[in-house]
Amino acid sequence: MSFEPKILSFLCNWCAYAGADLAGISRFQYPPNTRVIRVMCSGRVDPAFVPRAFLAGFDGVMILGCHPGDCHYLSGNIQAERKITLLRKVLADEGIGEKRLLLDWVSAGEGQRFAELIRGFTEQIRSLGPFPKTEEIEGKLRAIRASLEGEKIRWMVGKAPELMEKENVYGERTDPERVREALETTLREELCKNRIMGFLEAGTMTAKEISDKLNLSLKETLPHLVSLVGEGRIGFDPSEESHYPRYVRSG
Amino acid sequence: MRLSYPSNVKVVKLPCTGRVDVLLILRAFESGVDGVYVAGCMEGECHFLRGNLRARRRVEYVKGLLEEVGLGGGRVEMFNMSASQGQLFAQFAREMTERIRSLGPSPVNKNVKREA
Amino acid sequence: MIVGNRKDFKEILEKLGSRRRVLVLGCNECVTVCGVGGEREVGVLSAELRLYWKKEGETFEVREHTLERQCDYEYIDQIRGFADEYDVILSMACGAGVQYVAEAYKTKLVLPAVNTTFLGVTIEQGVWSERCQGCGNCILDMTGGICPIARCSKSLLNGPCGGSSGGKCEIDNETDCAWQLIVDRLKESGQMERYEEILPVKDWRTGREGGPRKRVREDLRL
Amino acid sequence: MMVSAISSPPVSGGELLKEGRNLLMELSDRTTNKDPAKPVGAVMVVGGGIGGMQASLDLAESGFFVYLIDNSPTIGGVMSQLDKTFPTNDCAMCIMSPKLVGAGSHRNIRVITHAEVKEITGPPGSFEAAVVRRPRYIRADKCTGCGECAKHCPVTAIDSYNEGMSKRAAVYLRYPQAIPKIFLIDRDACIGCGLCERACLAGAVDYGDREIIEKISIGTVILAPGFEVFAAERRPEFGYGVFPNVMTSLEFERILSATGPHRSHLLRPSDGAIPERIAFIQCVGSRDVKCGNDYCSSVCCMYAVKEAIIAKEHVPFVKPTIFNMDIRAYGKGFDAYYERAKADYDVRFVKSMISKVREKQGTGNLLVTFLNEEGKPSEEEFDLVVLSLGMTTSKSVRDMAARLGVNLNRFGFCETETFTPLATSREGIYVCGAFQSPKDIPETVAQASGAAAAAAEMIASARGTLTTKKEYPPESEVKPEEEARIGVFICHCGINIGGVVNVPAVKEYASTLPNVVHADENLYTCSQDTQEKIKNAVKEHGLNRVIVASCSPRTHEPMFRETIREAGLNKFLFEMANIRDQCSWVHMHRKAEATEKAKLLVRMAVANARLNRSLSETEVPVVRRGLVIGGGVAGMTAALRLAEQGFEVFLVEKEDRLGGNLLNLHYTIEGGDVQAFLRELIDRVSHSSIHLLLNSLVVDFSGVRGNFTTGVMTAPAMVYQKIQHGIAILATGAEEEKPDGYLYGEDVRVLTQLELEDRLYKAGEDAANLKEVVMIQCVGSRNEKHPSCSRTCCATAVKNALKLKKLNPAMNIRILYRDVRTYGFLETYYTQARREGIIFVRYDPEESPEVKKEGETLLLSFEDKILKERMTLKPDLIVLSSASIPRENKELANLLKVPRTAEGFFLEAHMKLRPVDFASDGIYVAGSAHAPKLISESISQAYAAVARACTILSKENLLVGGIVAVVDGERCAACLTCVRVCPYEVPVVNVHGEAEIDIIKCKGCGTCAAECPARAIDLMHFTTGQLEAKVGALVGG
Repeated sequence: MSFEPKILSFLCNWCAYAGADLAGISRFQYPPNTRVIRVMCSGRVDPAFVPRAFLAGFDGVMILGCHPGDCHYLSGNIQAERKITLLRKVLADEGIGEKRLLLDWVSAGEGQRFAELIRGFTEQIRSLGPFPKTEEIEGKLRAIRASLEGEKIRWMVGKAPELMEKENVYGERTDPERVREALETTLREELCKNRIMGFLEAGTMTAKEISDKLNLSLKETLPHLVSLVGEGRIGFDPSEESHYPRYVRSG
Repeated sequence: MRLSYPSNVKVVKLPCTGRVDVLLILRAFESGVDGVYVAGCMEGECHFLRGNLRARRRVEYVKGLLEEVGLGGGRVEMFNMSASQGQLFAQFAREMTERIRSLGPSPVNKNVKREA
Repeated sequence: MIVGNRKDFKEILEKLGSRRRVLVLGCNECVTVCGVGGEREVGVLSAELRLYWKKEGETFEVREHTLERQCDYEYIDQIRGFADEYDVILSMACGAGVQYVAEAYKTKLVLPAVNTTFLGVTIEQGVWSERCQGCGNCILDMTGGICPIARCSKSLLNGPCGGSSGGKCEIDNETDCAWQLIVDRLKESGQMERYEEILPVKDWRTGREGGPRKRVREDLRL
Repeated sequence: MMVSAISSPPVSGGELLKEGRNLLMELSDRTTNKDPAKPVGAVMVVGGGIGGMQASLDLAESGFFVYLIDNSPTIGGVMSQLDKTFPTNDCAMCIMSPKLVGAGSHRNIRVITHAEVKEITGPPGSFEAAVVRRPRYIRADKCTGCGECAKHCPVTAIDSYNEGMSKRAAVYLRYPQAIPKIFLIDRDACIGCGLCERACLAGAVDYGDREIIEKISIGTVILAPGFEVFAAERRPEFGYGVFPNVMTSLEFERILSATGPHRSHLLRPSDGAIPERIAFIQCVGSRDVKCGNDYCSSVCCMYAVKEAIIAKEHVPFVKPTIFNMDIRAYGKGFDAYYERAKADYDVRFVKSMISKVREKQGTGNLLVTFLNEEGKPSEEEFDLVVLSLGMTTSKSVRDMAARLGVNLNRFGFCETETFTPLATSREGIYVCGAFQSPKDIPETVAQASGAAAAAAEMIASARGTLTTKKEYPPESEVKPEEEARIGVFICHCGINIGGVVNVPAVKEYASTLPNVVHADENLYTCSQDTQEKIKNAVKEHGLNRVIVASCSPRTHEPMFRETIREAGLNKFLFEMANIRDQCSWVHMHRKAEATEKAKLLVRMAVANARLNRSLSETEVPVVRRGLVIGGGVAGMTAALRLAEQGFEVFLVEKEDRLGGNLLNLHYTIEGGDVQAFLRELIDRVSHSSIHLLLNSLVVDFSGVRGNFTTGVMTAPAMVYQKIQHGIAILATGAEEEKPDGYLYGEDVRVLTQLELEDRLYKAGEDAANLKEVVMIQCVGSRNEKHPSCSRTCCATAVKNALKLKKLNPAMNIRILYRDVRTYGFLETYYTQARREGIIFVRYDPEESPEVKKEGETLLLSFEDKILKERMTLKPDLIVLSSASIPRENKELANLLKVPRTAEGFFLEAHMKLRPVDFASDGIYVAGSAHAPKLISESISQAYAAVARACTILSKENLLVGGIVAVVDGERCAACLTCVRVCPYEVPVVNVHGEAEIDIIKCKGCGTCAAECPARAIDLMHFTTGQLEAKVGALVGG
């Protein structure tokens, strides 16, 4: 029988969820593929939930919040947009299903729109087929999740908007471009480091093997290895005395 | 200089080999040590003038005692070296370890019963 | 001081026979000074015994103790408390000490570890030489302070015997001829006329030959 | 926006900046010193590298307050980036940590980092310095150096400490053992997100920090800003920055270091593989007229050899090759190190410069083109190329010099005169270290002590006015019968111990030993933060014994004893277990056994520690008078400088007149008139307060530092006199060895360099009509009998050759050499010699030149490497550069009980830590008696000896005792053994008939304790009980 996509959708309590109920009251029909999680605000949706959902077996994730300006908590949806846009960029960079993620706005009165969105997204996922769960992609998802759960990214994402609009702690305006660039560098590094930690889960690897798996040049991989050694998260396998030292997770 | 010598050698630091008491050496053998060697300054260069000469005499005396007792005088020795002769220290350490290895474990050790 | 030599370890072992509970008793007077029976030598002998018996795998007990002196009853009495725990007392004192300990512990076997040799002086650190035989009637005034009885191999009273060569005794070329020393000394101190006087025949009764001696001072007696 | 606080030294509002532990509050009562006549008893040392630290410590110990300024956020300089140091292979950090911690915690040194000297005004002796303190954004008085902020900081920045090979957070500490251990925010990287303020547990972050200008009043200044490594990009033909596997020597040093990017694993940048074939290219940025650095940087040959040896130690299959023109191993023990590199580590040395380096496509390997032995161009493939970069001065240092009115020479180093090597062009400002001229660590340390002496002279009258005494907390009483509560601290020492010994297992084992109530492990136990950790542990766990299992007590025991004393414990309740120099370093390939042995050494230390007793020391008055032995340039300078510092001096000279080796010299290579300088020096000595004893010999010597007694016999009347003095400086000098061979002594036309100089000076004209002169280098040096290089003969040969050329430009002069070692600025004269047509021909020791005589003509034949054939010349003159050997000092060495090297030069306590001290305190060495030296180097070392001597002479009394022999009266049989055995005749039998030992005189050797027949004597801290406990712990368990 044909592929029935499994979709997870986060509905903000005040607008999208109410919209969904309205669709029910008005007996609008939409496919049963979606599973709903009610959240008080779309801003509550932690970007790390998305890779977790994909890992858990969902083929698509929807996040529906209030239209800008309607947010019961004033700026929850704006925050959500900022975080999900960043997440979308990461998924795109890693080439994993950024099309399987939808962020949209549904007001309490738009039962019809809610149903159409569900129907549209389900078809879109059906055409994309099941989420490709290769070992490599799973590794990437886990790395993305670890990075997004990491303190550095969460803090930067939270602070970035404020730094772009207002003065920083020195009372000076920081050039927004520098902030974005700093955020992206840190994100790229965190991702690479977490992927490396993932690789070393299975056993020891040489720098060459690691850079092949990351499909980065050795020159780009080494700084990450240096940082991981510096943070004491990885070390060198003492038993191995070959020309190419093997890295091992430490402790 | 990262020279290497056998790890069987353990060092007890003293201000001068003049401090090495005959009884201290005998106590060491009593507690089951297989060999003892005393390393002092070059003769004539002792920081305390002649501590190492006294030590040389006492080591010879202990050799006689160990012969008397049947442990063999070869188990104790005195070496002289200067501060700049790191290789000599390592060489004596190796030499002494080999000599004691050839003499075998100290018979005292064979059946060390705690004193009744 | 009284000077002695430590007995051979083999000899001590034989004397101990099968006894394995030994009290090694040192003396802190003359034998300490001449390095044969002090606390250090007690330690050395005890260590030798322990090393030997451990080597042989025997069970034993060797206790070290040093008295201030072994020629006074009160000091000897200090080991009364634990002497019985041992089969033998190995005394490292001079002959007098060994005997007095034996006298005090009649039931106990007391063995000497030291051969007492002579009354002497320290020539240099580690070297002692005989000076007096205790003849009981000192004639040093006649010989410029050098005793022919103790230091001449033949104890001649009117030496030299003429056998000396290069000032050394014919019996042992390491030993100075006593009379050579006496003549030199008399010459140096300008008493050569003493040399002319013939020493009378010696009455040996004051010496050991008159039997064991005793001395009494009534005023000091309790 | 700059806030300038004029009150000096400033205490403004919340601005309680306390660099390290010197609270500013104490200084607030000091009034600004405006009266120019009255000298200020403080010195400002600019530059906190090894030189700056040594100068500061010597000054602070001699009664002067020191402001130590460094423009980087921490003191330590380039040496803190080094892994190991030549020629002893000591790890740089282990040598520096005693000085780092010492300078950082010294009461009378105020460390001001991240700061720069803006200007210095006022007269010499009472300067006023304006110091700009750049903002750190972290308050020095609150930051504990815990590193939480760096852990959380989201932004990454390039780590310049690791030469850009690793990343660090925007808020950072330059290196783990940094002093002061205070973080700072790198504003270029920081985006101002505020996370570090949240993360900081101590509330130390202060974004409002601003730049401050502080006015400080001082007496004199010492410039020790060090050097900057030559920028490798300026030699593009080597492909630095283009080919990843071409790196600088400092980067290579970081890669070898345990705190380096790969934690001391030797990996190459392109692919992280371990390089097997490594090429070192020498003289990059040195001896290079093109880029204006035609001087020699003096250290690159030796650090290249060291890096090759250390690389070999890390990775046995590594094959290092060093491409060089000359290997300049001119210092003490350097040649032995160079020979060992060839023999034991098979480092390959190729005598050829490199034209270019290309990368082999796709492999990251490098192709190096050079002229091989046969002189044909050849190409070899290497996995890694290391550029041995020379030394230059940084722009900021050159700007500072301009601001301070200090002249620089044409290479950008500080301008100094031959006979006053420590004085700059501005009076009252002195210089030391690499900024004066490129030099290695031992000479920097020696020159730093020298600069301290020079800087102290002008303000000697203000000694002690600004310094405060060190107060210790009351010593907690530890009764012998009290239960021992032992704390054991085990050190990783980077990978030196941790790489071989399983430190956590040893710590686990230690905690199971009886009486051990606390066991801990540290990366670097000698670092300042760990000192605090130990002190807290003592208080927290109520420790009454402390054991540190790390390196040798010889170097680090004083420092740890000081630490536990600051925690209120008597310093003798301390014991060290040497699990590095006598365990991990010597059992590198048997890690399991090394760990077992380390456990045993700790167990022995614990057994000993249980019986450690508190020992008290008593104060003994210092005789504030110095004795200098030897009246050469070093001896005279030392005597004069001591007198200048206000101390009475006796100068003893064997000959009937002063001068020593200077009597045979006429001019220096720079053209200075030696005889004029000598006459002026002798004149000053004779008219000073110095008691001059000519024709005199030292015949006996006794006593202890601060209180020596020396018997001097003065000929011809054989007058004997006893001199009481506090310190002694040996300056017996060296002389030119009369060579054997090359027909010396058989033909008047064969003479030594000194003889030639004498002849040139006296009868220069007749030398002009010489046509053919040949000089032979290394005659009697660098052979089995005399393995070391005599250092000065290359310079002398070039000097005399240039003089000959001046007399007769048509004369052809050949110099047959093994290595031309004209280090430092001497190189410019070597270049000049070649330019003037003097021919330099290299020879191998195996085929050294031969000199024969046919009839009247001298025949000299030698192998010409380039022409590949045997050349024979008929020289009119043959000049032999013969070895410099120590003047007769065996008897003196025995009298003073000071050691000598195999070649007879005096052996200093430690080449880098204490280069002019002897192992026994209070005795110092200066000049060629230590090793052959140039005149200016002897002068610097003489100043250094004076500075070190002042650390004793400047004190009223010294602490003595502690480890002394004690007699138990009851057991003593008054047998006189101890009286006879004691080498210092200290014991006496007192009126009670018991032996008695005077604790002031007793030297603590313990011979009496080992021989007392009644076992009545024991040596404190090495008691019979302790030693037997230690021996007992040897077996079992």
